[in-house]
Amino acid sequence: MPEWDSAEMMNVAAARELHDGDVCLVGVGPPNLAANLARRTHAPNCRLVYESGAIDAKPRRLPLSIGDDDLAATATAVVSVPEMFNFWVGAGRIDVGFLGAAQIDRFGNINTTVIGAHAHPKVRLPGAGGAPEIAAAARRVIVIVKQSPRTFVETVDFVSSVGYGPTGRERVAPGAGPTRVITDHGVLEPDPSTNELTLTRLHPGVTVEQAVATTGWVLKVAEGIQEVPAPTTAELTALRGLRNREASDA
Amino acid sequence: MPEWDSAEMMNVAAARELHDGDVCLVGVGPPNLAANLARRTHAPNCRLVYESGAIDAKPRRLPLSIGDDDLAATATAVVSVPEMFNFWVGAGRIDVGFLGAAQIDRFGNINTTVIGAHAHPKVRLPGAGGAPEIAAAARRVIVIVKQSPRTFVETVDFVSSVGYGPTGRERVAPGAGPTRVITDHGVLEPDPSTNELTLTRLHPGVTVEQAVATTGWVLKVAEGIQEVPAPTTAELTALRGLRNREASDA
Amino acid sequence: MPSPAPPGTITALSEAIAEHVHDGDTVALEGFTHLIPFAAAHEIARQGRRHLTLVRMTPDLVYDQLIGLGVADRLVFSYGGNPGVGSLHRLRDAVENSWPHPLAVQEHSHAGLANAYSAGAARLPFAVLRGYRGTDLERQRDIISSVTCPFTGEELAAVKAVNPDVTVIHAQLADRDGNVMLWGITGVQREAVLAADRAIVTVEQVVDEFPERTGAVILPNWVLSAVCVVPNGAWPSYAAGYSVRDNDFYQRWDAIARDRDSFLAWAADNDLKESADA
Amino acid sequence: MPSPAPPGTITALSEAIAEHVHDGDTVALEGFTHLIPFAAAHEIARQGRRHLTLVRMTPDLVYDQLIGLGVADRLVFSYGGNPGVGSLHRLRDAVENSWPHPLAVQEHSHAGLANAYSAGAARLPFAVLRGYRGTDLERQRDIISSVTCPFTGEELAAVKAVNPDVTVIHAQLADRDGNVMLWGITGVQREAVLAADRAIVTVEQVVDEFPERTGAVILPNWVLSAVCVVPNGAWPSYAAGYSVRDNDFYQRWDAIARDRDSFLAWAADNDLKESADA
Repeated sequence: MPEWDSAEMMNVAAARELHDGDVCLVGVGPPNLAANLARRTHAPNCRLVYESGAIDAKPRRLPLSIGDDDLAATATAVVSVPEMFNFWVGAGRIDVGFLGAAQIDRFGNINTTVIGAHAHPKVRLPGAGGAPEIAAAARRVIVIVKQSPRTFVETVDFVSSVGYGPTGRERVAPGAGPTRVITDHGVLEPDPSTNELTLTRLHPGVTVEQAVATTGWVLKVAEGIQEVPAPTTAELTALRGLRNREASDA
Repeated sequence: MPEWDSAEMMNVAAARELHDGDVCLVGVGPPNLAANLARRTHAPNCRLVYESGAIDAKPRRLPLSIGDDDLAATATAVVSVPEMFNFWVGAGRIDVGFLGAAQIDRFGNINTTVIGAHAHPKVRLPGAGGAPEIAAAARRVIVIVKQSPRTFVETVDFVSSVGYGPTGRERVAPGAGPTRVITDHGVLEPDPSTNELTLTRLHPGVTVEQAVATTGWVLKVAEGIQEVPAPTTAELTALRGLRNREASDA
Repeated sequence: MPSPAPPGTITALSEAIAEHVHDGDTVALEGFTHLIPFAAAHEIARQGRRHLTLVRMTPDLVYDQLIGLGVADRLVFSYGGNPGVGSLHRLRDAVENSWPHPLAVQEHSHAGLANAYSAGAARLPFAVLRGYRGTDLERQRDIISSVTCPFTGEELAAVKAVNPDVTVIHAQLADRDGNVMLWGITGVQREAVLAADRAIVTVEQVVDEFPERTGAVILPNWVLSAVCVVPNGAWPSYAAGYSVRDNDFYQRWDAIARDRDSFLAWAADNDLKESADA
Repeated sequence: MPSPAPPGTITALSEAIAEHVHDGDTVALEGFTHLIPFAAAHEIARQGRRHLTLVRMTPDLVYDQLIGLGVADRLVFSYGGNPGVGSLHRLRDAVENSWPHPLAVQEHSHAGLANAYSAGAARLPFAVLRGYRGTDLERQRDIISSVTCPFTGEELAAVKAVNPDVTVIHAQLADRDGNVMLWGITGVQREAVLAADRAIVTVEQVVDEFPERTGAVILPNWVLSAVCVVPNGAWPSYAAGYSVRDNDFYQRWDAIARDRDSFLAWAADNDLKESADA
């Protein structure tokens, strides 16, 4: 069974960032997969919070949207969206926010709004959603995003959610910011002194050169770079089970 | 049966100010009695809203407090207190606010806070409660208060709720202000040009002189002053029924 | 303030839309994944409404359809994707290529738009939140600004209130007096209804008495302009207790909407063509 | 942020108060007529806490008792009467005559204090409301001020957030994980709990599963510091579904509290004397 692809490795690595007992705000897409995987493997007591209002949701299968009935039906409490953002997200009750990105720069600033100019975009992306306030207020932010020069860019076309600001020194938000960026190649972490995203770990079989080549800025590489442990059989089983249930449900 | 006292006349006159279909914010004490009396007589479809959060309460007996279970149990909806004040009172959804007063001045400004100085009061009264925002936002405010020189004063010791301001010209709130003051002697209404409270109606058997003598300022009396119709048998029956149920419940 | 329907008046959807939704109105059709008022949206399109400003946190398929049909001149929103699937192609085509005509955009974060509705519901001109800081969304100074706390000196985001002319929602139940009850994920519906001048609710069913439901929102009849019985009026979204989300359709929509011709064919098949001719 | 109890930990009231309520704390015991946490208040007095700042919209008998027992140095409130009966005599004696010692007062309107809790629950430094305008309450500039809308120029009231060290409430139910459920008139309890650093809840009963209750508030165990089973812990207030308000006692309290000696006799009878010796 331990044959896996880079997307699976990415999802497994992202899931591992969630600790048991963490309160996790789960966004749509890969974050949804990673958080539910963590809950089915090493972090059974992590608490999933969905911006739709579901607190402590315990979905029986992977939800396709963040407003599926299973989330409300299994939650400890369901609150209104204004309450979710004011009393739960904004108040700083979220330990981990998982976010995606269409573009990300070296200081962890995220674009999910437009490619091109906002007034006349080349590509109109979905927009900010819940991310700006999650990025600001969650104690730790984990970004999950595949590496490519179009995605890992020198400057994002639009700042939808702030990481560490344009030069890495402008963050004023209460949370710690994007403490990890999990890609299909490895893991990036902000440099403790400059906040520049630095390659600290590689997935098995990936080279530094590949990571550098898929980054649109001159990627900093940590000394003594480490290898991420390969997905375990348990992780892969859980991940594929989630995915299959998603497919059968969809 | 049509033998009645001045307090009964006051409550009946206050109840009559409520029209069928009005949304009425009911405060503790005489307003509670008047609103429930209106609902049992000429205004069966008036909607009682209590600041405790009960919307469209249909109390089966006179509630002793504004948070009795009967209010929640019979309400169309029960909302939180912040929601009540923000989305219902503050938003201007209340047609009629009934208020009481420990002191009231000629421009309808109300004191329910202290007699004497706020820092070292001679008498510490309950305080403002929901009244300041009800006084500001309700489309019409009906004040129910017995007349006496100690209550109808030249200047209130503390402005808990604004009527028309210190000189009658300072009201900036969205509602119309205290359009009626119902006393045990009659009815006062703001003069259309100066907003000074003016005696416009007398209860049966009360003289202008009595009303003037129990007012701490030089009371203006309207020309062609009218008499308030005496309580009907139906009104008295309903009023006393409410009172008896209050006693038997208490 | 809402113009109240006589309590107990339950009307036909076509009448409610005809009476309360006008060309040029600012219209919010709300529902966060759950209880999205698709049937009412289609009725708005069938009646040929034009020049609407559409407000919605998550435009979803419902606004992809209305935008493709040419109903909207402007969109106020916070997340415009097909959740779990991908893009809203009609929304993209309108913004990127002005098809069928240009679409102006005002955009928020979820926190910002949720608070904008809340301020609207309280008839306050703005709301304060800890948000937007450092994002390019802040450049929309006409809707996003800042205020300083008079006690601490801290600078916070301010978002302009949203007060739709009409809010439309779907709910599970009405009682015979026209009071409305919804439960499950109730999103921002309460705030959107209370922020509006008029409110229309489609419901699955009319009952004599409401059941007990934890997390339910109840809206008294006197803040509603019209209540219409439209079973399955949220399809392909869902109504908890009545239907499940048609995830298949959400995925199929991607192919339908990706192409103008297949979209127009879908519209014709659904008696929605007229509006698209605009 | 609340220091969470290990989920499922249900503790004795005496332990919860000993651990989480300290001399000098700002303590909110909330409950709007309904679900007032009298038993917890008495435990605070029995343990001899001193110099508390007590916060509560409606001080009611529960604070009349604590104030008379000398527990509080300061009161933050919006309506201090015995509803339907009259004065709170111990509150009056403390303010008017400094008995048993002086009591400083900060006062709000209901709208103001409710919004102050809401701001606290959102960890915002202040809230905006349309209120207070023209009243003498505005003279308390350290807690009531104004802000200008950056979009319209309108001046609005600003109220400083309230963030208690500890909030104590009474609820109907806890489940075996220590999640809490309350319903009926739920007042400002959700906001008061979420605004606090620590939260203690007394409950009528522990159940395996929560029933459906429209209008219920559910608080997850991870925002609570302690959950204690105290049947009838709201007496003479009430818990909907479990008890009715003891209106007799509310009326009798007027006579008990009117006089210092009868009050002290009542305290002694209820094992509350110690604190009064302060």
